Amino acid sequence: MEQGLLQLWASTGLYNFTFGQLAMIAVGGGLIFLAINKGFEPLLLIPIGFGGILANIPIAGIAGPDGLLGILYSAGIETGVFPLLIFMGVGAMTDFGPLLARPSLMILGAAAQFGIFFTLFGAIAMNLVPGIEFSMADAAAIAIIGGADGPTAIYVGSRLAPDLLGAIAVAAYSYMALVPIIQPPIMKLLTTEEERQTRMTQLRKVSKLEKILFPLILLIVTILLLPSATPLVGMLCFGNLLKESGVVDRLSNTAQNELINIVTIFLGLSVGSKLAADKFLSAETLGILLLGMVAFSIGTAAGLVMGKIMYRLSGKTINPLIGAAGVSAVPMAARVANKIGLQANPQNFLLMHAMGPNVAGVIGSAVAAGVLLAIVG
Amino acid sequence: MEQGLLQLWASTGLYNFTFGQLAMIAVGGGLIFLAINKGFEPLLLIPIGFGGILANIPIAGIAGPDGLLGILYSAGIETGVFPLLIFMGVGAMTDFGPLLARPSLMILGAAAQFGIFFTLFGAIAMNLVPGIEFSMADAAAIAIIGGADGPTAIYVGSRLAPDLLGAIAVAAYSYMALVPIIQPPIMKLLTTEEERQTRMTQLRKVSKLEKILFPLILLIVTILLLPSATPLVGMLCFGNLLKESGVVDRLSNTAQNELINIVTIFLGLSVGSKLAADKFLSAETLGILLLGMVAFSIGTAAGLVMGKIMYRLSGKTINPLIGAAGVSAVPMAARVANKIGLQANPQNFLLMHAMGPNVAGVIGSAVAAGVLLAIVG
Amino acid sequence: MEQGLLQLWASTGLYNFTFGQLAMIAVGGGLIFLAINKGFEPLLLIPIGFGGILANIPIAGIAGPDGLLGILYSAGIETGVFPLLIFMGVGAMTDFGPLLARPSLMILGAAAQFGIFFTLFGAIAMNLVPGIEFSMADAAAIAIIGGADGPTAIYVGSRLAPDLLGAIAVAAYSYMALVPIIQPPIMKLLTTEEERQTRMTQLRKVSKLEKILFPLILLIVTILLLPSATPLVGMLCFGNLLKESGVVDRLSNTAQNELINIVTIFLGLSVGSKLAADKFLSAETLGILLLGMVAFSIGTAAGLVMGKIMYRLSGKTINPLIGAAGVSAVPMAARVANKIGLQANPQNFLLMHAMGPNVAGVIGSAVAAGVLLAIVG
Amino acid sequence: MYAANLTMEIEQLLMQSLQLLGLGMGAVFVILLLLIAIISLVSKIVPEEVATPSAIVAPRVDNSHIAAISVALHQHRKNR
Amino acid sequence: MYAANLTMEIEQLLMQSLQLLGLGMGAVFVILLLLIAIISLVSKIVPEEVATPSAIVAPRVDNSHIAAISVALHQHRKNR
Amino acid sequence: MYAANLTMEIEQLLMQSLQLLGLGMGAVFVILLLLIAIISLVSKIVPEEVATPSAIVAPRVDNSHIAAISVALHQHRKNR
Ligand code: NA
Ligand code: NA
Ligand code: NA
Repeated sequence: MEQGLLQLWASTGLYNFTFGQLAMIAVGGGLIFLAINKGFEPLLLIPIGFGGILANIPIAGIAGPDGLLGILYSAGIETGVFPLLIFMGVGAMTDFGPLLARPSLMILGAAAQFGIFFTLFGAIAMNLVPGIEFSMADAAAIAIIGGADGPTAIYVGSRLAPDLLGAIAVAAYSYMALVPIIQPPIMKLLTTEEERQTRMTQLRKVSKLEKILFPLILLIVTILLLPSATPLVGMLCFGNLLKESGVVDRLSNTAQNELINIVTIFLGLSVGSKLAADKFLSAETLGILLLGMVAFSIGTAAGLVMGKIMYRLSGKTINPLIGAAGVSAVPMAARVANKIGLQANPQNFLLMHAMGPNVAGVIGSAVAAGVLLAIVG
Repeated sequence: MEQGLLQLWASTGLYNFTFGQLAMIAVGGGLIFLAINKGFEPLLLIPIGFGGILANIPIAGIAGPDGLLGILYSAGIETGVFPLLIFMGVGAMTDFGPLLARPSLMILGAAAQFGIFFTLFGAIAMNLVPGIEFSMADAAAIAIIGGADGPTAIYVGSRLAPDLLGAIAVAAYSYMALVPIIQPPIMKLLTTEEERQTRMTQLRKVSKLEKILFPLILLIVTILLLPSATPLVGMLCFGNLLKESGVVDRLSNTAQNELINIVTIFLGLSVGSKLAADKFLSAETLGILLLGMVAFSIGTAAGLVMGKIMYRLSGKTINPLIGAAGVSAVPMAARVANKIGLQANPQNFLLMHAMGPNVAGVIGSAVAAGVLLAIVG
Repeated sequence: MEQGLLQLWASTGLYNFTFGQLAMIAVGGGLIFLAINKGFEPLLLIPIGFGGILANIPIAGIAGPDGLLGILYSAGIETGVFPLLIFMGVGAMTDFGPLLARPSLMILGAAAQFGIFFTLFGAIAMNLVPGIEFSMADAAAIAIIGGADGPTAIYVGSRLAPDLLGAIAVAAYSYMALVPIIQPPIMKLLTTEEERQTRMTQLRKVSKLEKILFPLILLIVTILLLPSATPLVGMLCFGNLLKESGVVDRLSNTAQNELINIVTIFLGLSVGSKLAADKFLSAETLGILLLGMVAFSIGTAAGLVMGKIMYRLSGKTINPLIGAAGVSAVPMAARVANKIGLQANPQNFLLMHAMGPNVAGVIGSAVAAGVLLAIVG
Repeated sequence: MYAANLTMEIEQLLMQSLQLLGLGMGAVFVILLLLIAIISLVSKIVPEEVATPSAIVAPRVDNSHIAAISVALHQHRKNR
Repeated sequence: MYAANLTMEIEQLLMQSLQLLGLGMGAVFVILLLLIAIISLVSKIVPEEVATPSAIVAPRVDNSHIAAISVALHQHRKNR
Repeated sequence: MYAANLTMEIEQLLMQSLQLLGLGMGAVFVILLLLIAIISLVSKIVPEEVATPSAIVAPRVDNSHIAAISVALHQHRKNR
């Protein structure tokens, strides 16, 4: 009996906890708190936070190779299957209509990717700080946070720097949630009141055929120029074709509902399994959080600057605020542009105009991911 | 041609059947009959029964390593993934409100677990019967039938005694279906008419915040005291948090509908694959069926005795019948308590009062499973 | 910089394309065009076509062992899991009522399988053409196209001739889509105006119990006589039992909706991964397309001839047109029979009468698949 | 291999496939005919459209156990 | 092994299972009692049925980001 | 490794990342500009909002084959 009690005591959490595990469980709880109480991307941060808690339970080994999270991780993240299926669902949910109605605005979604590559530079520079050591692959994985697109960040992170994946995913989703706080000051700093008041003409109606052709065109261009981006872009296009073809609604509905929900649960838990104390509690994580913030800010600024250029070139018919939506963070960034526009002019509805650069930003960061994977990977 | 005919004949079932396989196909058919005709837990017993039939088809090898059932088994049961996902869905379906409204009744869900540990003792004692040989791990896996909770039984069974899994799962679900027959006589035997007539005061309203906090509290307590129970308890809590957080309804809905349905189909078929003749048709199976019945009866009795103690201590304000619901078998056992209560007093609605001990029983048996896994596993 | 540019250029599609890959991407696009524009079995041909495009992208390796399509293929097609789950969903969707109302018409579903075995003969004979080399296994896999049932063709193809799977699946689904074009001339050629005008008496009502018993009877007969067909037939029966039992509607609904949709997406993409240029662009593919056409035509003719025999034997109460529905291609072939019947006599509604032979054709081709797997496999 | 040999091999395969044709169509007909016989028999035994037991049991049982639920939840779920 | 040995072994196992009975029921009671204590405490701290923050935040957030969407799509989806 | 070496290595990495910045932004702009060009071209070729063929074909085809179905079943399914 005494022996049994000792065995049981030796198998308690109280007996086995390390400080790091306790801290990480607190971090997991914090993410859940932010998700529920502050509305921070709850679809991802609740599973990630909970996965982080489960991963740091002593003895249970839930994130180990035979534990549920470990199994999900190796089946879905290591292989890239989960983020690609999410991307398919995103494609099935996305209406590229606004982008097609005024394709020139895609340039804003290109400019905002500057945040990614500037951050790459910054991450390498951070090696000068003692205690931080980022390889080129690490830096590329961190930089992709600036793409402001969750599945892209997880896909690239899992390929280039699996050890940093937890921090990268947490940073990516946290900053996406923080877009309404991060972007407005930059937007107000870089634009004038007059610019922000600019009203835009209504978008033309896009025909069904154009919408069907778009995913195929996007795929072909990517195949020709950057095949390394085709896993991501391809699944986005596939999902979008399911939606726009109009003949396979049952597949499209499943892709954008049950399937993406199931994969979101699994992906979140798996990513959470990378919130293990020994990997997360380090100077690198602080660096990643800092760089992620820089990435978002620079991306926003680059989009705005390009917006200002287009404002001039277009004879003041393009509101530069929609440039900030080019970072992705769909549809949050587009909503922020809309909100700031309304503040300047209560008749100024930018939402649909901002959706074009917004979804172009998704394509832009998938392309940027392709470049990083092709050269660094 | 003749050779071909011979080859074809040599590949018929008629040519290849063994008696055991025929018997097991009859058993599978019997389970399906009970499920359809008698309403015995059809969600599990139809897939299990059908899986049992498929597993005993000669030549086809459907339960073999390259067959569908074998593949599902090794992917989902051997790894523990299926029962854990079911537990997540159960969490997303469970309303812990009644338990939170009157937490003291959880003690009834604790008492009823006595059925598990008494049966463990009984299973070891059964080794005295010639022809039966249960190791400690076997005994623990059998005992968990007394938890009256399907996924817990399958999870523990698959970890401790995979060879007995078929019999254990069949026993667990059959007795859960038989709760309306097994429990009433024990309830009437152990309680007086006066006790059964006891009406209970209405439950207080539980706030949203308490419901959100509960899964986190439950998880933390389990982590601190019994990490080996955290895979089960953790997934239950995760599912429940998805539901109660209120911000991820699409995930919660998927977890409690499509995902649990898909996993239920796969889990049932996989468990059925363990109804292979050579494992199932043995003295051990009879022993398991007998022990399962004992487990349910003892658990019910222990819950009732604790109910009677609380009846006294509470000044006759707690109806001891709800103690029987402590075995789990959600929500069947709570309904039985309600029905027997109504027989004693037509104004006596015990359903909601019994739901507290009922879901506490799920937690109790997950905890018991953790102890067994920690010490025997 | 120059080096980087070269590296990037060397990683473009433009630099790496082979002619075969370009051709196969065009083929994939062609399938998608037919699916969207002509309504050719879009649920399968859009995923297959898109998978074919993805599989032929240079460098990306999406169909390779570490790419998404390669992973899906080895997880679901190599193992047979995907087609078997589709068959379960088909079972859950199928109403065998019309077949049960007049079981004698099943004989039409048997006769139409002649298309399969005649094609087997034809495929072997095609070895006389220089440049074509079909083994017995290849021939059997090609012949099953005549079964006019997609999942059966994919299941047999993946078991017997994985290299030909792409062509076989494309042929099977294309011809199923072409049934309204292939069948009518044969139907008009082989039947007289008088025969086509034959009206049939209304079907009797089938009781619930008969519908529940049918999948079990079908399974038992298959087990006794042809166990090698039980993976396919078993899953069909399982799905149908879920539906007809009436007690597990949530499982039945999931099997025939979300689950089959998810698996259809995965199966289509995986099959598409076999549209690799080096396998598909060959004389064999042309042979397969030709043989597939022959298989459909012969199957249709055999069904019609048996229909004419039954027309005589039944005293002109059976319309021979419904014999053509025996090839499967559910429900397209039954609709075609209905349409041709209406042309001959505007009061002549054959749809429900043709559904019996139609679903019998599914069983018939699953049985034929079992024979091929037992003897050739 | 010589052309003569090749043709011989193909002839063998052709013979084999002729066999398969016989065996296969035989198996298909035997199985479907047997099914016809059994179904016809069953349809005579089964009482016509009496409400079968399952129909009565169903509404009470389905959904019942798979998890811990209280009624309130079901309403919540419908609202999704 | 002799019957005597066998019985001895079983006796040992029986002792062990008796231990497990004590440990197991102990663990179950300790954990559930601790839960009761904490829940009771929490229920006293938590203000009664004030609309919790999550309830307010929810409708704004759910579904919001998981992908690129424009409003039109949602209507389309409802029609399935 | 000496600090001097370390710094040299970092300098190399910085050069490399500067290259990547150029290449990456170049690739992003080239691809998106090409897309703009093609889309603009296509939008001029495609006739405006004529009912596209797919829209006509769709209702007839969707759902049609994936399995053996008779019409009755569809109604049943709707009732879930
Ligand atoms: Na982006
Ligand atoms: Na229990
Ligand atoms: Na067929």
